[in-house]
Amino acid sequence: MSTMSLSVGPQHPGSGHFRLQLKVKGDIIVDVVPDAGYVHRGEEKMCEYRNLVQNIPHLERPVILDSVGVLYPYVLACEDLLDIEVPERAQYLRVAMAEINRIISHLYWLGIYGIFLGHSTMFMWPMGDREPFIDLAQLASGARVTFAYLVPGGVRNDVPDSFESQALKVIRYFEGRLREYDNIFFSNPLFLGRTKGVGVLTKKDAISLGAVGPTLRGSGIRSDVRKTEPYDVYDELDFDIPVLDEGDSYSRAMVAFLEMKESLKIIKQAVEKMPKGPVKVGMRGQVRLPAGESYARAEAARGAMSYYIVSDAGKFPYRIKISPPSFRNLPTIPFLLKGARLADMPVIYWGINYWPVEADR
Amino acid sequence: MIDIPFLILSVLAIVTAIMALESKEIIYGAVSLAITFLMIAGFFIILQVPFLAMFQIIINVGAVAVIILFTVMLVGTGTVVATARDRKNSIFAITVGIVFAAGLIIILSQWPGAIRAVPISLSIKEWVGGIASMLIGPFTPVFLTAALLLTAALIGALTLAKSEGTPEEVKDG
Amino acid sequence: MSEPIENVNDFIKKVLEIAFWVLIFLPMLIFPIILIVENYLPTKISTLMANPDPEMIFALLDSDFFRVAVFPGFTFAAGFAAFIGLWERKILAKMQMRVGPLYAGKFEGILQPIADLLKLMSKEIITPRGVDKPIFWAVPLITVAIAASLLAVIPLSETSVIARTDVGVLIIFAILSFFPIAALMAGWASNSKYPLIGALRALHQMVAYEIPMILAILGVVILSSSMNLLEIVRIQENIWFLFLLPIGAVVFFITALAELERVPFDLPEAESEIVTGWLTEYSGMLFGVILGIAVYVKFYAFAALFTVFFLGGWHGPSVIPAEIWFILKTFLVITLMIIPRGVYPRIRIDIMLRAGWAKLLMLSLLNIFVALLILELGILPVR
Amino acid sequence: MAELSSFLVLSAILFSIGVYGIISKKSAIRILISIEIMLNAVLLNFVALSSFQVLEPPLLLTGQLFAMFVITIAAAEAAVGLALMVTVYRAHQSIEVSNLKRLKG
Repeated sequence: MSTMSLSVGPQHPGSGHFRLQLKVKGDIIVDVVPDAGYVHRGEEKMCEYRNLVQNIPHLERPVILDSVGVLYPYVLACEDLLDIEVPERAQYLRVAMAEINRIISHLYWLGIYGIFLGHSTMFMWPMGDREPFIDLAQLASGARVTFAYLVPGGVRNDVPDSFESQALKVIRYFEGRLREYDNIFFSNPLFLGRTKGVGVLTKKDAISLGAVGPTLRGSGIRSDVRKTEPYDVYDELDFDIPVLDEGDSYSRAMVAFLEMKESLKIIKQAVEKMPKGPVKVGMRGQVRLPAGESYARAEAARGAMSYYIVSDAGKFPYRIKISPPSFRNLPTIPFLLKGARLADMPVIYWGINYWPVEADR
Repeated sequence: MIDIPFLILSVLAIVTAIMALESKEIIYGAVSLAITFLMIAGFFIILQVPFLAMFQIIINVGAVAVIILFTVMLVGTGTVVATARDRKNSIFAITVGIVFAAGLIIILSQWPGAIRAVPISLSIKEWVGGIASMLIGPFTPVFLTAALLLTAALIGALTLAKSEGTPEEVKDG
Repeated sequence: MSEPIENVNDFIKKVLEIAFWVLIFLPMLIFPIILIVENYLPTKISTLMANPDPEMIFALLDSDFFRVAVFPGFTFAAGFAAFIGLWERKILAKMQMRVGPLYAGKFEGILQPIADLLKLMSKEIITPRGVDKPIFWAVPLITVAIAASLLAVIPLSETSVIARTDVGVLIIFAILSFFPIAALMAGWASNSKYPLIGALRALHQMVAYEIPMILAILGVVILSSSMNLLEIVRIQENIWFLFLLPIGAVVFFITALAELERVPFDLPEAESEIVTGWLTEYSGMLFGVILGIAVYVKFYAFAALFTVFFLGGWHGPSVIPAEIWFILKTFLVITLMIIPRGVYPRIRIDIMLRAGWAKLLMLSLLNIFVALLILELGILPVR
Repeated sequence: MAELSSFLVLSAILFSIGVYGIISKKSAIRILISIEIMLNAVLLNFVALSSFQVLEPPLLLTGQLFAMFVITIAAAEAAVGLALMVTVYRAHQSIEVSNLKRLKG
């Protein structure tokens, strides 16, 4: 039988704004060419015409699901460049918001993963359970999707007093829901049959392909920026990094699932430990940047994300380089798809949690 | 004396049989063949053997026509372009077919048994009982041979058409 | 001549306008013709409307035409199918903590099927370039015809049945063998890759699951020693075959899900892999005819067959009529068939084929042995 | 019901169509279709002959029994033939019988 070439995307329901040129032989994929770049919008170039604070609203656009995660390394890099010390309350708030956003992002991913496996309940439940967390973030920032909450030197505004009790209520609710997710999806025999042993990424391959985030941790490598290079107050909080050794789609999904539990623990500690005080170091007017360069790394929802800022002491940064986790995970997709079955394509593709907009920037 | 359902069915059967061979797209040929099978099943109902008619539909329409369609899709032959030699060949074939048909019709219409024959009709119980007692009685060896033949054909077809193998083998080349 | 229809209001206005003119012209043209023709007929149709003759109405209710077209036949099944569509959405919504259809109709979106129908009718039917037009247009009609012909042999009660035939079970399998052809033809005629892959998957699935299904029903046929569906129901008066042949019931249930292409066996329509499978290129009312009528009529037919084979058909305490018992049982089966859609993800084709050829085939053979054992022990009254 | 001879004539015509197809067609699938048409003509003949009182009671249904055998064996033959065709197509990228010269001795 001869090979047939299939174009999955950008209008295919099985991919995002992204195209996979597949060559299938029977039911088996023999060749894959990923075709990214459909939603490239020149974020890095745009940064060169705006000052540090003006950059915030558009920098979170590529990953509106994970807006705190994508801004975190940026504000860390800015603070490094400007040499600012962030108040402690702001650090706790940032951590809490980052974890809330990690859960929002993981739930969105879980919903899409569910519907792409044909499990419509697993699409509706996470989408519905995002709501309490979105409400929580709205309580803090005033926005529902793009919070623009982190600014260089702290957070944009303080949270109302009801934030702590609200957060604890949401955490209690969601802990119960996670058990139900486990019952209906993660222990479902058909889910196990479809994901166990599918798309195995060994430890060696994961390192040589440069995978990050849950993809890396699903292959048995204990690598998380929050633990390895703790920023803000992460080193004062007690949490664990879930790591699974199998490296298949199941372990990648499970790592993300367990991460949500850990995020709940972090949010709980952060809101309880949070001291009173200012939440921002004032930065009045246009800040003239000092000449120099800075680099910062943080753990966004999809993995380690880093920013590199070069300044020539002008009003605007000279160059900003963004390294998003989706782009770093992109090489694993063709590697895993080659030799897989066509039916496993959505499992592998969405198991990697590739977000085309983030990768294209 | 020829009645109307028989006439309609026979005209349809002959037309679809010719279309099965002469249609430009081979897939139309396969679909026409399925309709021919269906018409034959219709004759069985006229002959009051509904059991056999359903058997014919299940196996010939549901299996034979489907695997022919399936093979056409796998193999994917395009439209046929006739050459001069083909035309000569087909004139020869038409002559042979007509001579054959004329001979058969003359022989059959001269056969005295056909004119004297009277139709019989059996209830389903008698029919099934009769077939069953023959299968278990005098025709047991035929039955077993047919079963063995089917098994052999199944194994043979699977061996012939076995595809490239497991994903790992395909990946390695 | 007329301005283009832009929204639903315009559409309804247009329909009302046409209805107005028809009502104006009908008395002027049609009624005189009817009155003239009537003189040559044995009965007066026009007087029948004003002064109905009860005997004629009963004769109509008892006629074959009424059976085929209305009650156990197509209109009933299509109405039931439309209701199944709504019921499925409501059940799924409840499982997923949503409300489901809510606004069409005053109560719980009860008119949603009509709203869906109007929406699909007002959509454009796109015939893509390169499709094989005769086959492309024939497939929806063929699919509906096949699905509707399944209804002919299903007995709702001792009297409400279209065809009383001695080969009912065989007729069902003969009709089922047409569905792969329809799917293959649709996949080929669409001239697109995803429909072709979907059609091939549908073929694999239907062929692999037809054999366990036939063997599961063979147990029922052995026990009732008849292929007549009426006879099969009659023999279950005291004990349902569900209790005698539980393995057969399970196998039939699973294979029915596979034949219906329902979750978890919806691989031919797996939208994340192959768009909508063999339905990809269909749009507007053609899609509506296949999905809305053919698929759901088939769904009803399979649930009814499960009722006939395993749930004792119309039998039940005679407090309520036999037809109602049958409909209630069918409804229960339909609900059971909907629930997997909220619980299971889609299965993969190799797992499905292995399960079909190895496990279900073994189970259905076991089922036949159970049936033979019951026959040997003489649990059922021998006729 | 129609007479026996009309069934026999019809099956003769169908059989001749099959003969014509076998002689004139080059594509292996068409030849297989011709064989199927011929088999069905024979089938019709068997069933027609046994539905009329031609044989005596013990062997009355022999024709129909043979029809059942013919149907099953036709299915087996089609399966093997088409499997062969797929194999040949993989090797030669063609299923025209005149191209299969390598099969000659």
